Amino acid sequence: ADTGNANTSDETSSNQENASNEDTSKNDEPLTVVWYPNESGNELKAARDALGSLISEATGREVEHKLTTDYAIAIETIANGNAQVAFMGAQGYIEANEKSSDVQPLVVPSGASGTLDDAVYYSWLAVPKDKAEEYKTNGEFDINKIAGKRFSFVSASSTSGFKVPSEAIVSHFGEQEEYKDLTAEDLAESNDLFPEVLFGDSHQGSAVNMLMERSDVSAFCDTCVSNYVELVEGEANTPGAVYKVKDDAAAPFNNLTGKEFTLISVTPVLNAPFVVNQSVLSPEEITALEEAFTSDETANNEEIFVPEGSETPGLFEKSEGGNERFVTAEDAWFDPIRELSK
Amino acid sequence: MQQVLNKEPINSSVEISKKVQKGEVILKVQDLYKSYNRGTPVLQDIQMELKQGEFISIIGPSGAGKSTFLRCINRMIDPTSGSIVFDNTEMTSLKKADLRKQRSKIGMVFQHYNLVSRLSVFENVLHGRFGYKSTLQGVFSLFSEEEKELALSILDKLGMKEFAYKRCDQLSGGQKQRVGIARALVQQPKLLLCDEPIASLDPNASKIIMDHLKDISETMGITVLVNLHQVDVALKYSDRVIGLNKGRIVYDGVPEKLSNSAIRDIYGSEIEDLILE
Amino acid sequence: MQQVLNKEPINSSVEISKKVQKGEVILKVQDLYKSYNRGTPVLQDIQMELKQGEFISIIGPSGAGKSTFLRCINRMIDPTSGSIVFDNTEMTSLKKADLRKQRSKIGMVFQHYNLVSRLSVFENVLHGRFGYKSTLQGVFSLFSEEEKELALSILDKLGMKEFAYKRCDQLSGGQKQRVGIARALVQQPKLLLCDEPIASLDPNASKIIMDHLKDISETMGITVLVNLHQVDVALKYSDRVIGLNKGRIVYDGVPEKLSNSAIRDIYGSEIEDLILE
Amino acid sequence: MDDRLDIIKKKKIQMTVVLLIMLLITMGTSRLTEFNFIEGFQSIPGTIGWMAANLIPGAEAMENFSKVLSKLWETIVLSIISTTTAGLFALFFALFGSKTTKVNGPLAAFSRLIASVFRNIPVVAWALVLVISFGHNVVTGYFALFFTTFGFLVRAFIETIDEASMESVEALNATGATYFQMVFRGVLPESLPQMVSWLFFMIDTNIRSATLVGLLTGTGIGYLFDLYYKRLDYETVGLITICIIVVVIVIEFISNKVRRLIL
Amino acid sequence: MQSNIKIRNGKIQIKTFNRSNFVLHFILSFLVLFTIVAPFFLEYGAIDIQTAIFYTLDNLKMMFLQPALSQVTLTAALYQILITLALAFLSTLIGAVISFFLAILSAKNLMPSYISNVIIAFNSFIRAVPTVLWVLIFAIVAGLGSVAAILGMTLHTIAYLTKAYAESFEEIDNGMIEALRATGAKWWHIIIHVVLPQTSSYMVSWTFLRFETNYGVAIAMGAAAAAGGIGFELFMASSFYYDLHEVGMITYFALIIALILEFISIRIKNKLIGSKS
Ligand SMILES: Nc1ncnc2c1ncn2[C@@H]1O[C@H](COP(=O)(O)OP(=O)(O)OP(=O)(O)O)[C@@H](O)[C@H]1O
Ligand SMILES: Nc1ncnc2c1ncn2[C@@H]1O[C@H](COP(=O)(O)OP(=O)(O)OP(=O)(O)O)[C@@H](O)[C@H]1O
Ligand SMILES: [Mg+2]
Ligand SMILES: [Mg+2]
Repeated sequence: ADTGNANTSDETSSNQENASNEDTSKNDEPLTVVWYPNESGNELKAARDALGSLISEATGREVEHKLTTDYAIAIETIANGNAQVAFMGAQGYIEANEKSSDVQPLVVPSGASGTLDDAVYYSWLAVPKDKAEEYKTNGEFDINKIAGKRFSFVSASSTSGFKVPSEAIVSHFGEQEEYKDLTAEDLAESNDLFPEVLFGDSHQGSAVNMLMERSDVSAFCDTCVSNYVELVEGEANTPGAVYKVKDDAAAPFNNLTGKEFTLISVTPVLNAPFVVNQSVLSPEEITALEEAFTSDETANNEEIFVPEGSETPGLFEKSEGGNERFVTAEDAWFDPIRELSK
Repeated sequence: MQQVLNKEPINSSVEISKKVQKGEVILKVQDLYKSYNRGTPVLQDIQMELKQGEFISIIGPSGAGKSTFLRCINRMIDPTSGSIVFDNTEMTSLKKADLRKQRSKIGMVFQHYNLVSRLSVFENVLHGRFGYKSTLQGVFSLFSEEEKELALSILDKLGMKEFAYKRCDQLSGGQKQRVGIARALVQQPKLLLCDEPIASLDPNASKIIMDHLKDISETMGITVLVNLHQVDVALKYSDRVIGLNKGRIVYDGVPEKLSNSAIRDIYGSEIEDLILE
Repeated sequence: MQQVLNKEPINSSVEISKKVQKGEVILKVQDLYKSYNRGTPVLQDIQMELKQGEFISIIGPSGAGKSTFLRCINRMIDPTSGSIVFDNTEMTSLKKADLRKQRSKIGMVFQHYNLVSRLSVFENVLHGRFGYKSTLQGVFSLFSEEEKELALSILDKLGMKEFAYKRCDQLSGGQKQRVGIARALVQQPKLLLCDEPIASLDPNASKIIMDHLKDISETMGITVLVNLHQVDVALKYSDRVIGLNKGRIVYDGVPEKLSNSAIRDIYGSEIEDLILE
Repeated sequence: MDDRLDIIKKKKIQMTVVLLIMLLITMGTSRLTEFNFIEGFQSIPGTIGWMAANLIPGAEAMENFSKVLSKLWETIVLSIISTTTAGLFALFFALFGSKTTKVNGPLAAFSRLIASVFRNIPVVAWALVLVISFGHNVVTGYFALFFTTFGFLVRAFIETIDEASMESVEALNATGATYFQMVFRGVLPESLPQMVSWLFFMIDTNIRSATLVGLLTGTGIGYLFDLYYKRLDYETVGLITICIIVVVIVIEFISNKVRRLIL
Repeated sequence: MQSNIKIRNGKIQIKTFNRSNFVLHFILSFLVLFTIVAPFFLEYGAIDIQTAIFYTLDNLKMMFLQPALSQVTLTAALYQILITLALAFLSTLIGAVISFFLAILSAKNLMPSYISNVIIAFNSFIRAVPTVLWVLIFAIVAGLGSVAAILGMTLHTIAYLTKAYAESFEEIDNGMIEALRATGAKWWHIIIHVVLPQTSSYMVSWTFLRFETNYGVAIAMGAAAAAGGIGFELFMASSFYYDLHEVGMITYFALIIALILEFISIRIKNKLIGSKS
């Protein structure tokens, strides 16, 4: 962070002339970055630090990382300006943005194409393999069949483990007379559609619910369980794909090795953005941040975009021959998710 | 009569012969030593024989070992060495069940009464019968009518019958002490141990209690062994006085022969300490 | 000498004249009534005059109002009506600060000693000086050397100097009571109120305490007012005996004139109640 | 004056040393955690403002009222049954652990240790073990509450027994009573009122900690709290909190009344 | 049998109706009945008890028989524990100081009851608001970090300790307070010189118990408020990696800390109580 300071000192001092708001006086103060629990693991420290020095170089301010285990606290913190930068799920961004329109997306990690088009991951609905046939009509997987089953979500604040699947389910069943009053909120508890609703508290937990047959159908996301399962049949991230729990899977899958499950529905979910609070950063700082994030140098930084197959875990992965990088995103890009909450 | 009291645990119509001859040795203590936590001995070389129906007082300065001695007798604490033969049974080697049985024949009256304060007088007195009961009978308070009548007649004798249903925390000190005595008597013991039974009572109540104890030993033939602080009381009531100092018996004889120099022996330098000017 | 004690709160070298003439009225009680919670009066129509250096005992059955009376004098409880003039000041109308000042001139000795058991003898005695201290001085235990010497000299006089650093929970009853007296004396009071100071002591300790109290009134000219249960003790020590029954004064005079019939008046039917058989 | 060090001075020196040490630890720990006292106390007025602005339930939140009530009921039931059952077990461990009623030393040390272990295993750990096995279920909530309650009640009961029963235990032993006679007729009558008072205290505590436990095990009011908290629906969170406050105050009131009646 | 003895069905009653026992039995029967009946009104969903128990045991085995650190190094873990301890210490300390003053205000023997009722209600309010919510509120107002965590925990500490302290204050023998009032001592003198020394051992014991609890709370709250500490590792290990071995290890650390605290607490307490027992 110190060298970063030296490099950008000229820039920051010239900024002060232009930025005639109260922020100028704050420029020496440390800049706070809030991380969600998902990205707070120790093995990601190197990745966080790499991003931290990136931010610090861009703004000339020291960076303090705040790792919280509580989503609500993270959202409130960025929304009321106690933090300047945050990395949060799309759903979290929507909520922070609703609380304060000063919160705006900065960049989003792209897909392999290097654009926003495939900046997504996937939310699955999975059932045990031996029961998969029950969810088919005429050989095709049919979401209508989940009516009357025991259902497991991740947690009420999860984008891919609750928001996306519940909205998908409601919009599907809402067209039927029987369920027309059903709302996504109702799905959080036993309801007309699901006699029993469980929460796994984590994606792993939700998967375990299904594998232990406490639930018939579980929702969870692809990346969250990728360490524990492997594809054995079909094409990844498509309905009908069969996954098996790896033989050396760690807890909580350690007693479930070899069990197989089938995807009956797959929904893409928008990638998580880095967001800034504009009221506590000067426009110059934001521009500098944007430039730093989207630069080629960052895209090639192996601590940030870890090459596929590498031993060191990272926040983002670069697939073979892929062009993953940070790309700027507008607030409007998140509208599909925002629609879900309405 | 005496036999009835001793052999039969229950004797509801408590008829009492007016005078029981003193004779048979009921307690024999030999070479008793006691030290706490391997420290200096609190009791040393105690030899003692108590006869049936005797009234004996133990006097001695604070810390002399009076309470310790009483507690050794019914094994509330274990003596370090020596022999205690009560009612022809060696106490020191007894195992649990047998010890319980022996204990039920030894009543104990405490300085602080040690009543279960939230229970009624009646219930507290009946606790004295536990030694004769199976666990379940005791736990569910299954007492026979005879036992209840025995308890009532003892309460009556101590002038406490009208308080039978009163909770013990509502009694005065003297009344509580009488409940304590009743509890010990309902055991129909052969030996009654009293640890400073009048220490916290006013002179009137003290007199009542001492009179009762004396009466018990005389009319029921129960041996009564009392720890006392008040020399004058000891002299007045006892058949025999035992003086204890630093864990040793320094006097054992009739009260009439207890000279001033013997008292000085018992209380040692303590007397000067107590009366400072 | 007498003036030094009264006017000057500190008089380190405690020289004491051997005999103080009794004279000046120090406490004058008129038409005192007290009832708790608007119930029946506990004290009725009390008239009393105490002179400097007098030794007065109040006797009476339990519940007669002895403690209540003592507590009214230093306003530990508020009388319902009547006047109490102590040291030329009407006590009943005093406000907080003035009341504290008056209280510091009245020592009180309690039946249960009421010492702070976790603190040393010395500290407990010095508590008697709080009445002369500001809040901060008291909170930080800022006592002058004179005060400490005064406390030590009083402890010395009561034969307790060697225990000065001992914690109060390690003392015997008689010793505790002497600490209680020392605490009251270190206030350099004009009046000493003692509520059953010997009720829980053995005869030896009782004698020592009563001797001390008597000595204090004789040599230091302090008026001593003692509640007692023991008639014989009252007769032996007092210049004057006051008999209380059901809240009324039924006797007020020298002990020599207290006849058996007067005692019956004081204790009423209670005597029969107390001695049950 | 005495040549020994004045006891008052000695105590003052002791106090000063203790205070200095505390001050040092305080400074050390606030450095370590970057805690700032002034900042801390300055933030207090703000919290009151925030609560007033956000936690007062409006009409929308009130729509959830019936849901809240039904979950509240579940929480109350869980708290009570976990407390009573834990109390039953705690009673026996406390009997074995208490100085006055212990059977032997090793057993006493063992039951105290067990209690301490149950008290101090983090709720998170309990919840984790149980949630993996039992899933989100009232049974999970029940066990999580049961274990912590048990740990605490053993300690509370031990102190109650030690305090209340020394003398009656002695007296009953002297009459030749058996262990259980002594316990049921001597110890229990003496300490039961205080124990009941502890039970009430724990019911009350469990209802409050049900938010934490529920949040981890997905049961009772804590589940709802978590649900609305994670949705940032603070008004409903406020409604839930108010419900808990009301229940806690009612229980405290009952417990005080009962205490006065039975003690 | 005589008049006051109650006989029902030919049997002598050993106790009569009394309200406190009636209420006690009523409450206990209610709780027992409730415990038996209420579970039938809960919804359970499906649990396979057999597998559930198998999994529980298996998980416990992993936790306690095979503890290991995998994500964190031992030094890092110890450092984080130190931070958690520091958080717990600060919130206990601040809480204890504030509680002391609040407890004085809420002790019924030191303050009028309307003041104490206000404080008690205030406490109930604080306690009923979940700690997470307090931490959230402070995090919003004061920002992420130790301030939010410590203040959030302090509030519950205050609520708890105020109650505990106040109850020990209420147990102080009123006589001691009275004795000091009688010397003319000020209110603060009484607090510092009676209340503090008499209750310090209880206060130490309660405070350490709370310290122990706070350590547990600090694990969760330190992590939530981004103040760091071992809770972060625990959170990651439990809900992110499902690493039961690591959870087990961290749990062992928590247990060791608790045992050390209990040990220190007993040492200090014994020192304060003194050489009495
Ligand atoms: N449980 C114990 N552990 C260690 N020492 C003890 C114990 N009980 C008593 N002592 C010591 O044994 C000695 C005798 O005590 P004991 O209680 O028998 O005296 P005592 O004659 O009854 O005195 P008092 O008249 O004061 O009741 C004392 O020095 C006492 O300190
Ligand atoms: N705080 C109180 N509230 C109501 N009544 C009280 C209170 N204190 C004492 N009494 C009643 O006042 C009467 C006199 O009590 P007091 O304590 O003055 O008697 P006493 O002469 O000191 O008796 P004892 O010799 O037993 O100490 C008693 O009937 C008592 O019940
Ligand atoms: Mg003794
Ligand atoms: Mg009185």
